[in-house]
Amino acid sequence: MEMSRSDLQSKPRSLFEKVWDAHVVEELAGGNALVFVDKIVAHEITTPQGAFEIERRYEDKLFDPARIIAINDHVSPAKDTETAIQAKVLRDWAKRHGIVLYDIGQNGICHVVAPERGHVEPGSTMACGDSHTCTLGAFGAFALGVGTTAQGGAMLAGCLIVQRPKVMRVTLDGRLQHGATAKDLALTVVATLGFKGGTGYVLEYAGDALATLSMDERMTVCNMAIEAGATTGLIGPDETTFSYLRGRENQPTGDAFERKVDGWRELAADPDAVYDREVRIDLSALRPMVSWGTNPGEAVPIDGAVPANADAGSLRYMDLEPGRALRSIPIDQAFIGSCTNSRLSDLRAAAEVLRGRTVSIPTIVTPGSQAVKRAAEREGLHDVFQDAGALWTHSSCGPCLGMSMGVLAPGARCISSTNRNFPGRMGTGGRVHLASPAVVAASAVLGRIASPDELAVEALAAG
Amino acid sequence: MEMSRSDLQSKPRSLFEKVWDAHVVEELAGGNALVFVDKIVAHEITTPQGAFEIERRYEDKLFDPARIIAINDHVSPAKDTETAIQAKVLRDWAKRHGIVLYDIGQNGICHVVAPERGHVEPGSTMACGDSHTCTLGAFGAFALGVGTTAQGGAMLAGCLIVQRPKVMRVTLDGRLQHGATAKDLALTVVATLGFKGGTGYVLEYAGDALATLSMDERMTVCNMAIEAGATTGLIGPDETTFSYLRGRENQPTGDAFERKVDGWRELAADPDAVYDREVRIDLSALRPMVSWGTNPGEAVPIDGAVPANADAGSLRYMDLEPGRALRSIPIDQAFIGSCTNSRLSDLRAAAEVLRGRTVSIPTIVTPGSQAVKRAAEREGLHDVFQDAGALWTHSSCGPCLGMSMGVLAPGARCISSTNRNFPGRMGTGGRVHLASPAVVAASAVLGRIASPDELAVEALAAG
Amino acid sequence: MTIEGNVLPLDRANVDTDQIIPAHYLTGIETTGLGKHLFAGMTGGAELLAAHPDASILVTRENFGCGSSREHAAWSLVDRGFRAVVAPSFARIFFENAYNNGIAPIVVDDAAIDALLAAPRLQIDLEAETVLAPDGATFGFTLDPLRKQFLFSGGYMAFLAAKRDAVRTWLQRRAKGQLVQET
Amino acid sequence: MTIEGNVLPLDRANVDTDQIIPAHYLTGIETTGLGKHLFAGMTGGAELLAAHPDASILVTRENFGCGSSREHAAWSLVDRGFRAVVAPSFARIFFENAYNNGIAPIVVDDAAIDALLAAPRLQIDLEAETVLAPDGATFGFTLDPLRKQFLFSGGYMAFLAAKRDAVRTWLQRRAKGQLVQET
Repeated sequence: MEMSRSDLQSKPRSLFEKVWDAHVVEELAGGNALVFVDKIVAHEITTPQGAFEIERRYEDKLFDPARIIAINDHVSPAKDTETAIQAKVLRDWAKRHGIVLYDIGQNGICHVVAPERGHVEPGSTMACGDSHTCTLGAFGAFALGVGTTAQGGAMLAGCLIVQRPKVMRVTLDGRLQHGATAKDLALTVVATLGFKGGTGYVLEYAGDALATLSMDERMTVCNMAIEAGATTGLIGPDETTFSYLRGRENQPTGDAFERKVDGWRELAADPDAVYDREVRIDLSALRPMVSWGTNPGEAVPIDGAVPANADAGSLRYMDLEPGRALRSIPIDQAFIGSCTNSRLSDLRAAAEVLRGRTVSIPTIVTPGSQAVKRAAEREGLHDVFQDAGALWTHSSCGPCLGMSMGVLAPGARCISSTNRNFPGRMGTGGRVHLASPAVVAASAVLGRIASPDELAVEALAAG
Repeated sequence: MEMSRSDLQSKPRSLFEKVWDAHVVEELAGGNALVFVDKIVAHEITTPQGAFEIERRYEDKLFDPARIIAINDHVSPAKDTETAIQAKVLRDWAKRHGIVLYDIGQNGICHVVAPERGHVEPGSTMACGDSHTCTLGAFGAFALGVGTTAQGGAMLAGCLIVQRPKVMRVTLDGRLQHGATAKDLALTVVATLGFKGGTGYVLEYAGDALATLSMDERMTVCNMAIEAGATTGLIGPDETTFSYLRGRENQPTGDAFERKVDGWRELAADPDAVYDREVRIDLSALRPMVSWGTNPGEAVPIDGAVPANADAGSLRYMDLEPGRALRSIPIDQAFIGSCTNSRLSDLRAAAEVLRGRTVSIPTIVTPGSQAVKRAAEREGLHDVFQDAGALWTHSSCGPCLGMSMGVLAPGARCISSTNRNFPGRMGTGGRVHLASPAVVAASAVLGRIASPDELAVEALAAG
Repeated sequence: MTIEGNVLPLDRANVDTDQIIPAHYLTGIETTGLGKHLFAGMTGGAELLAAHPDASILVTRENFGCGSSREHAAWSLVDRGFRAVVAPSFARIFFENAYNNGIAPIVVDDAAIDALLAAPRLQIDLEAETVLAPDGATFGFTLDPLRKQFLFSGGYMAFLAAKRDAVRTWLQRRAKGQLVQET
Repeated sequence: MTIEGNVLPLDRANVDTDQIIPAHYLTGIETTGLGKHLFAGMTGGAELLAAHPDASILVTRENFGCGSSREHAAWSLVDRGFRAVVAPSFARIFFENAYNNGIAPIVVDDAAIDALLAAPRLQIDLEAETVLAPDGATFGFTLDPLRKQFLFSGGYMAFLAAKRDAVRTWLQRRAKGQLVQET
């Protein structure tokens, strides 16, 4: 990955602009640009149609198979003939083109697998037919969720057509405390900007607080940029980023890696960069957040209640009324997983809550990838979850989008560490409350929306 | 469980007759009898319809909820709205009636869960809307797979209507050796009797070899009685049985348990009992078996070839020709699981083959229950499987019958530790070769049908 | 009671319940509406049904209905209008399920099947226990003397419901150890 | 080029792609035949479609198509005969997908939507960039000057295919470090 060398530029630039500038192959009409894509992540749901198009009309010629990784992740192993065919199409296509494939036994959610396998680099561009590709912005990459045609175009010609986004600087001050987590920050960003408030913008995160966030936390934050409608999220790389990447597969070792780091160090916004919009968030003021409605912006602190001015349609779907205290809402099922919150630190947070306790409702815990699964098992987290009566199983996108392995029955209410609470998202008629892994775990124990500190209080009272 | 006290009887009786006699409430026309059912196992696929019938027409009154256990096992967690509703119906029904429920996080395949939780007793009768209920005959129980209406009738009135079966004594001599396992015995029984050769009979196993078989092995043998068309399989209880049950939940402890054992010791065929048919099998002559066709009777030793007189329809479906050496058949996917072969000893056998090796095809390993999963993990088997690149996940019936978590793509060929290779069984157009866990594991490594001793040879050659 | 109708000739042995209705169609909670999945797991099944759209009598080979206990196999036949299956032999659970759902499982020998597979239409007299082919050929069979009442009145559950008191009495006697002499 | 047709009035904001087509319908590998699942995740969606069986222009509120990147949302609209969606705003990925599938994403303000939701039929002139209601009211809009060609010729992939050589050249220059001056 070649650097844009900001020191040679005259106009001060945001980090986004630097990455953008370094990848524009050609300016196009209407503020669009032909943007080179360093790496494409291809999964089984949105890839086959584009692959077929190239096979049928463009002699099956890919621009560069080495720039593609393929992952069966949404329903893997297959739940039916259709999903078996999807996986087979991706598998056969990858094999035919010599594309790296992560399949049954070594796969996971693509946004978890891509970074942990060292495929995401600061300053690079990434595309994937999946809206949560913005997760990868945590590495200082311009990572774009796109449709199948756009992904197909990138597979064919190495580029996307992108309308140049505006840039919003989201400055984070203070430190997370009082049980607040990166998920609560992500939900706060969406609640602050509004569900579509980020549309047309890249959210470029800044501020002293960033240095306190781990890569896992940064990925959680960037993951939900799309939930505010943003083009993507972006966080400049730092020592935390470099440490994460050092020693990963698909990265060079020794001096070769450190030379890359030297280049990556230049990937920072210029001090005088001008942004299209500025937002500040004080992390020290955050509390655990829980959604009450049918979009991720409809969320409030867990101590709160359903707002007085809540949308009537959301209330009807969720079977709630204004003023209802969140903690009073009973829950039928709990889920910890998804590209938002299924990395090792998420599982540790949930395990800390569940250790020595027992869930009172069906509870499903899925690691983000096979690698996360194994790391968690090395630490004994699987025993913590299973001692508590939760299901510990393999990685899958399935439950988060109602495709498999935990689909809700109509009317069932689930507290979930995922990213979307749209009507029917986790199953037709199912109701979803978004929260952090720790809050999901506490709620699983008490069978209602609950925060971990309630359990601590109970333990004290009981002891 | 009350004993039939064979010593008071004049006519010598088979074990089956003793259990039968002790449960006949009323003789009915045409050789049928009203047979009392000590315990019903209810799963989410075949129970709701019968439960609804009782709710709608019989005031929701069950004969005795304490004689029912409910298990969500076929597609758990749910793969879609329909299966979520099935699970919810079973869950709500069990809760309403105070029925013991094994659900997400503590469930497993019903025929694995029922015995491991101590619900299966020698000399008892069991019914379940699942054809592999015969598995439980391994405990000396008369365990019957039945339809939904029959299960519903048992839920309503405590009884089944059963046409009194004939009894075939299958005497086992010798000992398993040369890599042959209980699965190979089970396949040999089906191949020997023919796919429908056991119809109308209970297969009552006898012979010195029985004492050498563990409960896991006996369950594997009885599990496939249905594949020969038999009413069920039956093995008299002995010290192995009593040891298995001693200390299980749902069994009494101390003297109370030993008093039950004293009663169970009387559960043996009388020496002069007369059988309707006799078969002998010499275990020492068995070799690992692999099916080549589309019913479990179409199986031959792994060293063999597709028979010259093979059924044309089976060959067409399996895309094979007579004379084709089994070892030359390439495989696309491997599966270890199902009520036939997913208990701890099965997983150990597969792990022994996979330890230090790597699978070359997508390979799925599912424990038979949550308890088996945890036991396997305590032994580190999960690490063995995952080090080898196999998927280690939660228990499910799904892959075995093409309902979830491993459904085959059309034309895909799977080697499987399951019990049925019917057309479409594991997915429309999918092809299934039945084998033991060890053979499945070896085949997963080599990507073709293979026996573990081939790997040993390879290791020797390499070393 | 007579069943008269067109024949669906299914000249195969060992038609298992996975072929009759594959497991992925077993995700419902009701017994109705399954006819559309009948023979969905069978090569050529859809074509066969299309060629005999109004058939109500299935004639087939040995071991029909082997495999899974799924009563859905019977329900899908009922929903499609079938009222009898004629075969040389049945798997036990399907045989019971057929009776319990008003499908007559008619057992005749292989030679009879050879003839009946060629008949476009049959007349089955359940009381006389005869199958009559259009050419006048007649084949006898024997119904289960108990279960045949379920065909006429559909009353497996009702039959058992009427036994509940007797079963409770039996159970009390078992608990008191009073059953030994009678077994 | 003019799109003229009946209106499906969808008076809701934030219609996400899970409502447009739920994820459990994303199990295919082709882009066709998805119209039958359109709005399957939306309360009242089926009724709305039934009430406007021949609609080809969807009029709706802000943030249409938010959520998942699934192009299936566009494919299901296309398959159902829709050729334009009129809204005050679109989520980015749906907006791109619409262009790439010949669905015109027409942006007008909220006041215009109030009027257009009441119109049974509209005429959209893509070249003049105007929406004409039956009562004569006209509303202007601006199409993306690059992407509008994809509406006319359907050529996103063809456009990119034609760029391949230029991209390779660019990539070679990047590899040689020759791009700095131009950015």
